[in-house]
Amino acid sequence: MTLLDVSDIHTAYGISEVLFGVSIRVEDGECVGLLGRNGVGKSTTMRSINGLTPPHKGSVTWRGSEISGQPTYDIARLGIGFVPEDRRVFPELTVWENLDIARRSRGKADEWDEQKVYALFPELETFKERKGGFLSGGQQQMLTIARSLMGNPDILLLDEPSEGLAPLVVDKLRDQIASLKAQGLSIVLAEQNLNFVLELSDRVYVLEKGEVKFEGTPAQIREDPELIKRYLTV
Amino acid sequence: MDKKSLLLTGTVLSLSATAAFAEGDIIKIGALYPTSGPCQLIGEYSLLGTEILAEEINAAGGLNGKQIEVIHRDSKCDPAEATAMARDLIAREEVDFLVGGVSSSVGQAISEVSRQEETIYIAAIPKSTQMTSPENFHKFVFRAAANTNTEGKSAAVIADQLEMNKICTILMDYSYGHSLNEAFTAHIAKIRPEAEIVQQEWPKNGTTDYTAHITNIMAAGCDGVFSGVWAGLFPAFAKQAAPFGFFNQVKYVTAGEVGSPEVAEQMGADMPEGIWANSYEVFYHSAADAHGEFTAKLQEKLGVENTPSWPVVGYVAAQWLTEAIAKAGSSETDAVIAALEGLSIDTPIGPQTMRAEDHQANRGQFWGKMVQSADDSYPYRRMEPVSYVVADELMD
Amino acid sequence: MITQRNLILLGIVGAALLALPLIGSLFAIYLVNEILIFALFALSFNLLLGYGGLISFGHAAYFAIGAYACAVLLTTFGWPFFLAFGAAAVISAVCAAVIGYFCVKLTEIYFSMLTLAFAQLVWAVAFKWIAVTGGDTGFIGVAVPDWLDVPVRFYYFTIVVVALCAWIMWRIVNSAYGFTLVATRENRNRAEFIGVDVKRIQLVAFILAGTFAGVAGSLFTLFNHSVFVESAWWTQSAEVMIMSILGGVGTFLGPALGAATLLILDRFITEWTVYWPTFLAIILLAVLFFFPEGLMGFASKRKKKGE
Amino acid sequence: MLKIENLGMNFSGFQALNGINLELQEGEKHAILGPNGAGKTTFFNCLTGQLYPTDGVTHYKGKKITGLTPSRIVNRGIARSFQRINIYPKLSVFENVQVALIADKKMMFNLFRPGAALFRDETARMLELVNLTDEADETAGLMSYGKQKQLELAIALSSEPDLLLLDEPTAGMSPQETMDSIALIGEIASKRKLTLLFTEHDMEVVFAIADRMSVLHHGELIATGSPDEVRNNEEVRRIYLGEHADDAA
Amino acid sequence: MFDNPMLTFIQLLNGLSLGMSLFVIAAGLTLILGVLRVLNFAHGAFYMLGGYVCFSLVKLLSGVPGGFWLAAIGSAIALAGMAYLIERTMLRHLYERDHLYQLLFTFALVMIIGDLVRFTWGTQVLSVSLPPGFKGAVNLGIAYYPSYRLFLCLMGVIVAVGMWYFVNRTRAGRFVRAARQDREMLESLGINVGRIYMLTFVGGSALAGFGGALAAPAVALSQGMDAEIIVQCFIIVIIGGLGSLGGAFLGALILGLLNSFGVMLVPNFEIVLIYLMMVVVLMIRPWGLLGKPEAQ
Repeated sequence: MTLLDVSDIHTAYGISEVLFGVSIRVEDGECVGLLGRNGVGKSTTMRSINGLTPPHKGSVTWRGSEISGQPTYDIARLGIGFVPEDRRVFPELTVWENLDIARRSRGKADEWDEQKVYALFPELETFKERKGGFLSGGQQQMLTIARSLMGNPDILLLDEPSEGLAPLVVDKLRDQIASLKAQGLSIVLAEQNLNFVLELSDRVYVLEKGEVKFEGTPAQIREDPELIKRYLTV
Repeated sequence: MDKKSLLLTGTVLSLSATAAFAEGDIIKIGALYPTSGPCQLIGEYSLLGTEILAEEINAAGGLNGKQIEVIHRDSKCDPAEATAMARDLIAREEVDFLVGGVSSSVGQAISEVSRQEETIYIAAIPKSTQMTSPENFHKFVFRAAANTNTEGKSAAVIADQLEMNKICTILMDYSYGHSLNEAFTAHIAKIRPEAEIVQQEWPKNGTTDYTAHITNIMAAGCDGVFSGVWAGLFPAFAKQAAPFGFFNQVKYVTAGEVGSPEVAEQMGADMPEGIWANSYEVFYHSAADAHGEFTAKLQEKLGVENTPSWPVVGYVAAQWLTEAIAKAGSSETDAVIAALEGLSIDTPIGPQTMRAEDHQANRGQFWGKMVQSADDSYPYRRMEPVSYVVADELMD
Repeated sequence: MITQRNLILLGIVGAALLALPLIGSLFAIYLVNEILIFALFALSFNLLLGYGGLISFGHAAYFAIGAYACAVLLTTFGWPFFLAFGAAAVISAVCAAVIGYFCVKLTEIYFSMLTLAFAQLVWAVAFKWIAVTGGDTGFIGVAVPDWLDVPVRFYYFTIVVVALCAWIMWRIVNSAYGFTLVATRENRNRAEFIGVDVKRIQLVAFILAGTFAGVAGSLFTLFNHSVFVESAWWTQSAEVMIMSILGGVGTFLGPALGAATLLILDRFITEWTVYWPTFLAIILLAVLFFFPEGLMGFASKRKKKGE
Repeated sequence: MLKIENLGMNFSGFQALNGINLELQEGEKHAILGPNGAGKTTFFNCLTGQLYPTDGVTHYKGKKITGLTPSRIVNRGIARSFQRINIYPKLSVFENVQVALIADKKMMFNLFRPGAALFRDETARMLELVNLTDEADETAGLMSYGKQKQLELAIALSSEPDLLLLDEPTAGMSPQETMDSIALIGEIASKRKLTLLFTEHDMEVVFAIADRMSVLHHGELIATGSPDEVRNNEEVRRIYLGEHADDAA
Repeated sequence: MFDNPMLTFIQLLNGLSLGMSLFVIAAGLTLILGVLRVLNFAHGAFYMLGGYVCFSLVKLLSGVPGGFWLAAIGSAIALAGMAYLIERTMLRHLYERDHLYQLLFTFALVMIIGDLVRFTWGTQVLSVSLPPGFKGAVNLGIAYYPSYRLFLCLMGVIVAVGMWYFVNRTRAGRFVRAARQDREMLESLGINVGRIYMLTFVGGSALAGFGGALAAPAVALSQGMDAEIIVQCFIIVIIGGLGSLGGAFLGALILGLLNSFGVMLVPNFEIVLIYLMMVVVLMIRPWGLLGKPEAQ
């Protein structure tokens, strides 16, 4: 069964329409990339999935059942982890506290705990008593991912994880995400950084003005400079 | 003591009166008492007194052949509201007279309307002397209440009896307190020259914590305290002062109707033993004559043994009007003013006279020492003995 | 926007106001007179709230300052009527300028709280400065000139003053300044980047609102022949805010409608129940949950639907 | 024209900008490049008075502007657009521009001249300039992203700046919109003799407009020069252009 | 004026005990303000209701040992229940709305609760006696001081420490802090923030009720006690810093001490003093003594 099926969703902020019928689908264990420029609706797609900005039309199904319209926290509890852009750690909470509030057992065999998270992101352990607001950008990014993992999600919605990070940090992050994927976690990765996405994803959607303009494999994109120029032009 | 039905009675009363008589056969009295806001309780009971009077007169065939209708508006204890409501009574209900008012500022406000509209106003409760001071006085305003002058001087008389020599005062920091202070200090200096005011405390409007003042007084080393912490505020004050041993250290004389039975009943054991306090009315004063009759009526109306003190105030305030109208044989404003000036009436609490020159009734108050009653049916503190301090000699 | 329909409506209301004394009810004159005064007060408040997006918790202060200034100049100092009346407005404006200078430095809740603090300070001064204000017993016996001391005359005087003030305010909200003020409400940040000194724009709004509140206060003084310290207490500020929201802050005349509604309710509900606050509260909740744009917004929406 | 000396911005421990030196000549069209989060927007905010830089001074036409409020800086002749749409969403398109003109013409404290009647012709001309004539009466917040960006430009131009700062002027636009927009900006800039300082992701846009460019990375300017100089700068190639240009384009 | 150390000492205790009893109430207000961002004008009304409920419960429990203490807890529970109903039926629909509408809503609550109290308990001033064992004074070596006032001091400290522990040392407290910082993010982590809002409102209101119950023996119960307390609580919360618990503690202490020493030192200006202080604090540090400026 398809893990996540987003079908023809239309989403608006107040009166301004942002998504005009976006459809994407994620199979179990898959990493799906969302590409597109600033403001094309990548973040909105993610917010539509996890219910922060519910679509007013269309459907979002999770393992076959409809979830759009449900409150965000219920969607999150189904196993949908969200790592927003701008990181949004709780600045007044320490690293440890940031992790602790996200802790949620979902009855899996091999669940995440602080030790496992620290093993993946060793830097966090060093700073576990430091307040979130005093971490560097890269550390904050790791913390937000680690925080989502504490809820033992089946899928991670990663919004622009590489944004503003130094190349070395980006490389490290890429490896960490790859290792998560290797452990069987499904991922939706929204990015402007083309290579980052192409290296990690199994399939890629290209968004433009609130619509999906292209769906295919990373290889297809690499071979199509016209497509890149038209929609991505990095 | 069901207040809802109380108010309902009032409405029904006025309705039936309206129905039965044509416009010209009715004397309309506008009553302005607060039935909401901070002085609601006083207002409700006073209104009841006014209505009892109207009921009596109507049952006895009316006044000059006319029925009396009492039309009430809620003054909310707020002067601007009282102004609007007084106007409303005059302009919409076309009342011929106004009675009521509780706080001094509301009294002033209604008095101002009565001056503009040339309508007689009997101030039932407002005490501040400012209302009848020369710059504010006008011929349409009359005061049935004791004023701060009498009240402050009465307290000075009591202080003298108690041989207070080093005196502290604690008076509320607004006009009521300031007026009491003037009267008390002037009079105590006159009748007890050896007495000295050693400390004055002025709790501010709206305060609920008096401990700082209590501490200052206790540190000042006085032997007696004159207080204007009136009935509505006194329970809080007493509860805060008692644990300090305050009432054991000083003799305490308080104005502001702290001695009224409803306050004593409500405070129960929290009412300090041995303080001196006043009241407009104490039902246990006597069971004879008019007083007994009135108490009985009130007991029946309210369904309680221990009747409150405020109804008589509303009763008497309206009584001035009705007796003056009867005397004048007319409800013409000028005729009634003429009748009121110098009028003497018999009230449930004794005879009283309205002075012609300043329209001030020679209203005295009951004063007494609050002690635990030996009477089993009344297990609260009460004045023993009760003495009526007459006002005549104390008035300017 | 002035549409023909609104003009006709306004004309009808104006004519009705002018013709009111013909029905010979003193009560109606008093009630409408009071409504007009509070309508002016609410309109002045809406300059801040509706057009400037500034939530003041202390607007009553300027109403009270105008009221006391008028009373004192007229009575204690015996100034000629128009001089005193005008000076009261000027004094309100000056006080609003001084207080506003500090308040507009802050934004949002801090702005609200500072306006509240200053207003309470004004109240405390009025309460304690007995020699001038009469303290808690109020300033009684204002020397209203004889020619004005007739209910119907004063009623027309009020109409003239309120209409004039409302017209000036209408001009102001539609002026270049009014446009700019709305822009600062809509997007303070953007306004700064087109070269608007937002604080000064807001200060001007504060002064204007304070001035017209002062005029309303002066009228109230003349109407009552007295001033009471309660006029400066924070509940009076809350009341004008309730009036404005009740009527609708999104329209120019909404707050005036709110003032009328509140005063009429006050006169009639209090007559048949002592639990009038609950009724008022229920009406507020109804507005809150069902007509968030206030009575005026509700009315205009209905109209649009009908068309 | 604009001289930035040793500009630095520190957010409670985080050094967002560090020792930036830059000079702009009159009429120059200068691009600021850098990955997301490099500090471009902070840089702009420091120049336009929204942030008070912790270090350094900026002179504009020989006068110090550091420490002035945004409105004062605008009055000196520096206007800006924003990366995130920053307009008056509830006002009409026409009013959006009209208010800007009122402010520019120092009419904002005029209490009696009806605002709606002011500068109608100028407003119309400005809307024509950015191709929004047909949308004049629309509610600004309800328009498409690209149109809102155009409006943003019109608002910025209304203050008749000599120096225009554009923060990602074409972000989120379609290629066609982008091309139109570039053409428009170029045209307006030359017509009005504007000095331009802008940030941009789109290299095509950058090379189409800029005479000179600088690369901002982790809050530091690592290179400044002509497009070719910057393109050939080793460090730049390595950390910025290289990564993207080589792999993707 | 400080030449009388005993007087100074007792005034200090007066100020402390007043401040601490105000803190219990203001703490609830600041908690709600910090998390829900709702300026709850009805908090004073909740306090008043707490006092009245305590009065009735004391009557009901007369003869039961520890009756007053049960009544105080009962008041807190009653207020919590009422707050629960208010939040679930009405308030939660207003979180997304303009602050103005929330204000209006709490105004409406003030009116309704005022009437409720009037309808249920009538209008006479009611008095709850000091609880047994607290009627007298304690010998502090240099002076006697009423034991109930000392108890209020202690209670303030207990509530302060308890709340500090809750907010900073428990998981639920971490949720509360996180909700204050970023509601959306917390939702996205699977936490029902609506419930945290509800519980915060319920908890803050329970504190108001508890504060009212504790105050009942120290003051008298009357209509209008809500309006008096709410202004004081606002002042405390503002000078301390909106939403800051430590700030509320400091603010309450300042207000209490200002009251007692103001009466002692500048009796004529005491009424002006607190408003003046509020103005000065807002002008110098608008975000309050212990608050933080809001991020841009």
